[in-house]
Amino acid sequence: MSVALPDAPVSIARPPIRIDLLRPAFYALAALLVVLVVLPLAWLAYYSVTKDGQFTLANFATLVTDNTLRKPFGIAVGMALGVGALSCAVATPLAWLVARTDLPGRRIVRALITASFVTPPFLGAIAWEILAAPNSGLLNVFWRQLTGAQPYDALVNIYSFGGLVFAIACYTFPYVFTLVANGLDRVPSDLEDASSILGARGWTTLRKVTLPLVLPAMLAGSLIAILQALTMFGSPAILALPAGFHVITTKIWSLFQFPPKPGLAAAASLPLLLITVLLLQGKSWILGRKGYTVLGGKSGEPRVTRLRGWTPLALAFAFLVLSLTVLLPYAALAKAALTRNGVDGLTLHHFHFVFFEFSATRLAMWNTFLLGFSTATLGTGIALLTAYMVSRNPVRGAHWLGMLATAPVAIPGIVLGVGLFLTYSHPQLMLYGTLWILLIAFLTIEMPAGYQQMAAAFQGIHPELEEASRILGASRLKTLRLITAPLLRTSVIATWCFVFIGTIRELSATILLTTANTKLVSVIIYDLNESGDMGAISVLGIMLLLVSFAVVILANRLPLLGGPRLPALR
Amino acid sequence: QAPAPYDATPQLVAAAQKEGKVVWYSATDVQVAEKLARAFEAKYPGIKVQVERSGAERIFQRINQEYGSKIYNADVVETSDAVHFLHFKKQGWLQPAVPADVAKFWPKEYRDADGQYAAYRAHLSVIAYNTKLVPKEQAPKSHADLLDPKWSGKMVKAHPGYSGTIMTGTQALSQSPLGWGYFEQLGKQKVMQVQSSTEPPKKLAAGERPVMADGNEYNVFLLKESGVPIEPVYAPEGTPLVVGNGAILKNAANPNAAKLFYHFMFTREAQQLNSDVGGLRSFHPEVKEKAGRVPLSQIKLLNSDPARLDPETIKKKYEEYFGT
Amino acid sequence: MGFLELDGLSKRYAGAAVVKDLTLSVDKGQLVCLLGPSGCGKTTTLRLIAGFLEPDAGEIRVGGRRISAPGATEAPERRNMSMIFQSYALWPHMTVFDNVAYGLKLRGLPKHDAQQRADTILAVTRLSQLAQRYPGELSGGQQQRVSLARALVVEPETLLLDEPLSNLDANLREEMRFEIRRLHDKYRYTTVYVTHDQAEAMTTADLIVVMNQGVIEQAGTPEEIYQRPRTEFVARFIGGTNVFRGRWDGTDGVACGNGLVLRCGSGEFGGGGDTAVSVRHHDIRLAPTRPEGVTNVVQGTVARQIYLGSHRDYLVSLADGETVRAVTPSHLSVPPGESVWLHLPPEHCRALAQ
Amino acid sequence: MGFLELDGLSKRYAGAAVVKDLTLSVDKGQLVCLLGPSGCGKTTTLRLIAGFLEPDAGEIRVGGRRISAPGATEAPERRNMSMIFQSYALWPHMTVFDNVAYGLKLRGLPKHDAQQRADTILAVTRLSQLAQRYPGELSGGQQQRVSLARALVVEPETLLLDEPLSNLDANLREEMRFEIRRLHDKYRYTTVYVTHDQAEAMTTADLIVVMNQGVIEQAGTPEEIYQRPRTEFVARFIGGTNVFRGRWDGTDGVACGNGLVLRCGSGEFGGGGDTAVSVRHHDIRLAPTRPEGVTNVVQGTVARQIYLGSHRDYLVSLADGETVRAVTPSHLSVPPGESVWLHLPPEHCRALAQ
Ligand SMILES: Nc1ncnc2c1ncn2[C@@H]1O[C@H](COP(=O)(O)OP(=O)(O)OP(=O)(O)O)[C@@H](O)[C@H]1O
Ligand SMILES: Nc1ncnc2c1ncn2[C@@H]1O[C@H](COP(=O)(O)OP(=O)(O)OP(=O)(O)O)[C@@H](O)[C@H]1O
Ligand SMILES: [Mg+2]
Ligand SMILES: [Mg+2]
Repeated sequence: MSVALPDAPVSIARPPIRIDLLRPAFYALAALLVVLVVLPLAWLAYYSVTKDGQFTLANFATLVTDNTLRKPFGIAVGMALGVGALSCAVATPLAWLVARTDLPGRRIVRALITASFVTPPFLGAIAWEILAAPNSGLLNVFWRQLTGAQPYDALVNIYSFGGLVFAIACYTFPYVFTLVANGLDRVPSDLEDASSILGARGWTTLRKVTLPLVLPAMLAGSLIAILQALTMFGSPAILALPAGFHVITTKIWSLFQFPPKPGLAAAASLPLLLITVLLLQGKSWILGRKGYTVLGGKSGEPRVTRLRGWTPLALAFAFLVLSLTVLLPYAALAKAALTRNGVDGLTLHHFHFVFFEFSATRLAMWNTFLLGFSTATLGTGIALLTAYMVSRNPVRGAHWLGMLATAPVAIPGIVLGVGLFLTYSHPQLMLYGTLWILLIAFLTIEMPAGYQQMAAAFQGIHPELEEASRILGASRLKTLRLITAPLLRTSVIATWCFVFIGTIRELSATILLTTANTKLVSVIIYDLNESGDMGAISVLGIMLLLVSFAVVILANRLPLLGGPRLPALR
Repeated sequence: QAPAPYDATPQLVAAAQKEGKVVWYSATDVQVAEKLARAFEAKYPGIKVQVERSGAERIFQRINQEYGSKIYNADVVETSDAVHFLHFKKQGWLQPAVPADVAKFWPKEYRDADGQYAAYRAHLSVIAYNTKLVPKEQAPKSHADLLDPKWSGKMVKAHPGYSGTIMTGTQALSQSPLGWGYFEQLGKQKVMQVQSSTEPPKKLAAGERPVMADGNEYNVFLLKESGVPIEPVYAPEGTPLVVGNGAILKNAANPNAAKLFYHFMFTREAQQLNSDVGGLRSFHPEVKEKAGRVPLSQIKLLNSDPARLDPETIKKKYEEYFGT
Repeated sequence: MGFLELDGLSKRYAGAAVVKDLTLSVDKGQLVCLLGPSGCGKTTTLRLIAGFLEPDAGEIRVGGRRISAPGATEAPERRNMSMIFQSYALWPHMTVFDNVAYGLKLRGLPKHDAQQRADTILAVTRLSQLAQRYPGELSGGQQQRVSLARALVVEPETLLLDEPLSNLDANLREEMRFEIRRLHDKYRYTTVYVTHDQAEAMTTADLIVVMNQGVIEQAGTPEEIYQRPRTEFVARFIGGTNVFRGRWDGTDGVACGNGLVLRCGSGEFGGGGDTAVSVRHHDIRLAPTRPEGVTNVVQGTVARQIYLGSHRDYLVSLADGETVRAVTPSHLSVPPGESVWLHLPPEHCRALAQ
Repeated sequence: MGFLELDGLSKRYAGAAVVKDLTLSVDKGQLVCLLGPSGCGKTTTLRLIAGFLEPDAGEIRVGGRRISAPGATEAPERRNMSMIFQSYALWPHMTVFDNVAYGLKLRGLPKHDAQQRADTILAVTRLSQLAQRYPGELSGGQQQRVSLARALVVEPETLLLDEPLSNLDANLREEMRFEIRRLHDKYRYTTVYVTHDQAEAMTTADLIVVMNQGVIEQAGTPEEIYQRPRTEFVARFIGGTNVFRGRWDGTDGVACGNGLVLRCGSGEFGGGGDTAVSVRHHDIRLAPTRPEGVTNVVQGTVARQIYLGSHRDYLVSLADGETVRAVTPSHLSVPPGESVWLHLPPEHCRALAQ
């Protein structure tokens, strides 16, 4: 049998090649990142070396000589590393359980972890105060009732270094979790099969093959977790001070009190930038020359490990993590939402207040989600493009974009807020008071997490899949849109959710940039916190959780973003 | 020299209505501020009050930034930190104006001699205790009582590095006969340290600590009135008074509306609202304290001089005694 | 009783049966080649044996012990097997050496021994120079050899090879084929070898299994399969053949049209009379003039002629348009368009009952 | 001047030169086969032509236009080429049909036409049944055919094939090879075809290029390469050969030890006297008794004999232990251990200057 191609009346034309948009895209992206990142950074640098318009190194001298500044640095670095290690230690096994085993209810676990992510860390810290403050903490009260221990005896004390690390890790481990779980989804089963046929037991295969292959994701996640912890203000502000120590951000914060020393604050944030660069360098040093990409298409479904007898233990572990990060804190918040301070009896007063009396709620909700959507969409696009440029290096110097995109992570939100305010409140460029400045701020703040996530995902896509498209005539950008982005589908969605959630829970920089018309939910929560309205805070927190949760689930289900029959991608 | 006092004349109202809006940077509790704004809008229809509510330090920082970059958003400003107004005045950013009520009722020490600002509100930094955890008879009665070893590990306190109220209070106490020695000894009592002056009352309400060494009086009022078992203590050594000033900004975009609103802020009606809803103290003699609150006149007050405030020394000494 | 036994094995993907009721018994130390067209289920069979897939029906036994059955499949790591994947499945984060030494480390070999053995197998597969490279830095054939080295180095009980040499050049392929057989003989593995290359199968296998659409068409020694194919499919698939259809004349002749009556030296004639006759490309003699004193001769025209170096590949059209393929030594060259005589010696004509 | 010209092309990886000073000219509409041992730089050359790699030196021209040079490499998408990757590089998130139709959509073909063309090529590659599957649900050979269909359907100006048929069985391979050639002739592509299969190269190529360690050893028509290899490497690599080393006696004889003086019908004799003689496996005649009236005869012992179906592959040891490979028709069977006579006809003995 021989089937002949029909004689085409007209032979197929060359693919229409217009101008290559890659270079323009590169320059546009570079310009955008420069605007987003370099402007506030330059402001920082400028302020750190000037005093009343004069050049000075006094700020750095103070930084080096003043022990009350040096010590918080040490503590902060220790805390951040602790958070990174704890996040990794909790997230990796959990990600594996969820992505690669038959753990019952693993989809729910995955969704709930996203929920723990929605929680603004300072809200989580407040919830943990309710739970684990040495005297009033519910857990301690419960423990005392159970054991009959003396008043003022405590089982756990959240006001301690360990407590702080724990409370922060609760809300940073989802970074590692999401990245690793997505990475695990993509490890081809062939590679694991090859190991087990040689006699490696499940555990060995996991240790020697599977986990090393998601190393880039693990490192990227830990990197974000560490840097987030390093620059986080909310949780340390609530927990560190009662514990009797400073971290660098609380110290920087006090530098803004009267008389403000923005120069010193700026100088104090620059070492954080240095730490970032070091961590990034360390990451690429660890990854080295090794490969992490396997060409897709040749192997079947990802292998699912049967837990069998281990199921109860695994369930217990998952339940423990979920309890600590989601269930208990939200139970505490729910309790606060339904009761009045110290008064017995349930009440819907707080709900009534938030939804009907508090004028700001509706506007703030609208602003928050509008900004969430636009930042997530734009931010994901920028992160995707940046990660593409960096990993495929089509234009010389593209790797600088990666540095740029990661740099904002090192700037504490409050400092960044000041920088952005100065940049965008010139009479010529008056964005202050509009949602635009918030959009810019969010894009800047969320860029590192989004970029790291996309970059880790790119490590898993073999360039030949792109080349196959280009040789057929698709330009790089078209290939990115038609081949790479769909291949990265889960990561793209995850990044979108990352940015969305990050935007919704961001506080420290935004608080400087919001005005009455551009209020956001997180800012309202903060304001309510100042006036001590725990009930209203809890109501808002729970509402935030529910809505974001719905959005995240929707994003993962949208048929547009991947039909039901799409095979497991790798 | 202070300008002549002014009233809410029909001309002023008309001019203000023409501007249609006033922007108020306020550090008052958001619920109180919003209520005040609504009351003004009800009284003078056609003028919208835009409440820009933030912490005192934020507002200070924001005005500095805005004026630094020649943005004149704010019309009226009000914070709880008296020092800020010395700074504003020095910068020449304030518009002198003396509402009739201020001229008539305000004591001299609570208004600027040049009429650039006046004490819009005040609150105290008090000792308090949880009545459920501490019987009345065992409760501390004075600052000296707090040094009793039995309160070791049972007290909560806010931080002068973060709270203007506590900064002022610390200054007042350290300049009083108690002096720095008091703080030195208090530092050995294993005090739980929190940031804002609003927090210690909350810790008391939650039962985390039975006694607070300092913190906002108005939070204590509000909690108490919502049913929380909490009681303020007015120490015989004196209670620090924290004054919150208000002022019109020179470059206000809505000068007439600003003037009208500024006038309204000091009326009996506004001041009464501050007291009822916000638990704040007022210098208006016609304001009636809610039942159960000890009137200002019966409290020994410790005043502090903002001009002599030296935050650096205070923070340094504080860190020395309390570790943070 | 064989060492490795597949018994009534079936596997379906999304409803479609891919392996159907497969029964096969392999003795210890035998090397079996699985041959069959693309997509016939070879890889699936191998993956069933390895334990990556669970059969939907039937079972697999090794040394009498049941290792796979629906719902009761032993994990791959407990089977003491080793496998080469069609996709290589090299670990991209390990160097060539680490990839190869992995299995040895798992077996707890002392470091020194492991090093030595890995070095040896790397030398055999001509990879010594590349030991410190990562798989991403190798050519396709080099990757395939790493995969081969990794599977061979551990001396498993059962060795499963899925097209292990498809990306190697002829010389290397022959060399590697030889090594596989040598190691197989030396350590007495039981080997299941999937290949597309008939020469590879013919030269290496003790037993050839021809599969088609998930079932075994025929299993036998290379000579059996080549000389006594049981079906047209096998005849066509192995070695290339011409099949003439005709009617059996009751003796040893089959009338095939074109005036050609083929006397057949072997095979079975169809009971109903319809019979096919298979004559291999290599067994047809070609001559410019009619050969004398022989039967089974027919005239045709050269339609195409391809030079293969050692041979020429002819396509000859007969009078009724049917075409015959013949491969002859290359010194005989008849240009296309010219007339030739085909001689199909009866001893090479095999009757196939339809 | 050729259509596709490689001019002094060099490429290094991490310091090591992988392609060295490659110069080659291919005419429009020619089909060139790149042949060479694993790791010799074939894929690298192809990737240079496609524009995925930038040369370190030299340049590539198409139709006289420079498309690759250090620092000035045109993007692959502007070259109107099409390529099959050794690793297939199918897009796992698209169905077979979508994979194939992708290139057509890029070219803005109307939906209906695109559908029709894709369907046709899927039929040609025997994939029609599988059009709605995802690559992960296909066998290795099926995946390779999708890759083939995807590259062929767009009718490029230049077609680059990297071992397009390595995972197909013999019949399918032949069929596909035929289709590739047919489409090539029909649309007059210029094709560069990398393969390990000599038969594939011999039957398909207009020009064969034999590479070794990054350099071209010889380029020529199939007949040239097979019959007149210029170096021992080429002789050994293409078609399999025995090389005897000896001294030229000044006429047409080379004394090779074992009392064997080989009269050579072609080739060049070494100036210094040292000469190698190449005799292909297929050209050696084997006989149980000494053949009469011929020269170039030597006696040996059968060391190994392998049945290949149509042929037998003999390894014969000579008196001094040297071994000779010979492939003979399969009807002649001499068991190992027995003595045989080898006849190496002078017309098949080719002298190679060292
Ligand atoms: N990224 C790399 N780094 C270092 N060396 C490389 C890299 N990629 C390829 N090589 C080396 O370059 C040489 C040529 O590789 P290439 O892929 O061109 O070989 P090939 O001729 O296609 O071989 P095969 O037939 O095995 O596919 C090989 O020796 C390979 O090891
Ligand atoms: N996940 C899957 N879902 C559906 N069908 C599948 C799946 N995997 C394989 N198949 C089908 O099963 C059949 C057998 O596949 P298998 O890989 O065993 O073939 P094979 O004999 O190894 O072929 P090749 O020689 O091409 O590698 C093929 O037709 C293939 O399309
Ligand atoms: Mg297969
Ligand atoms: Mg190659």
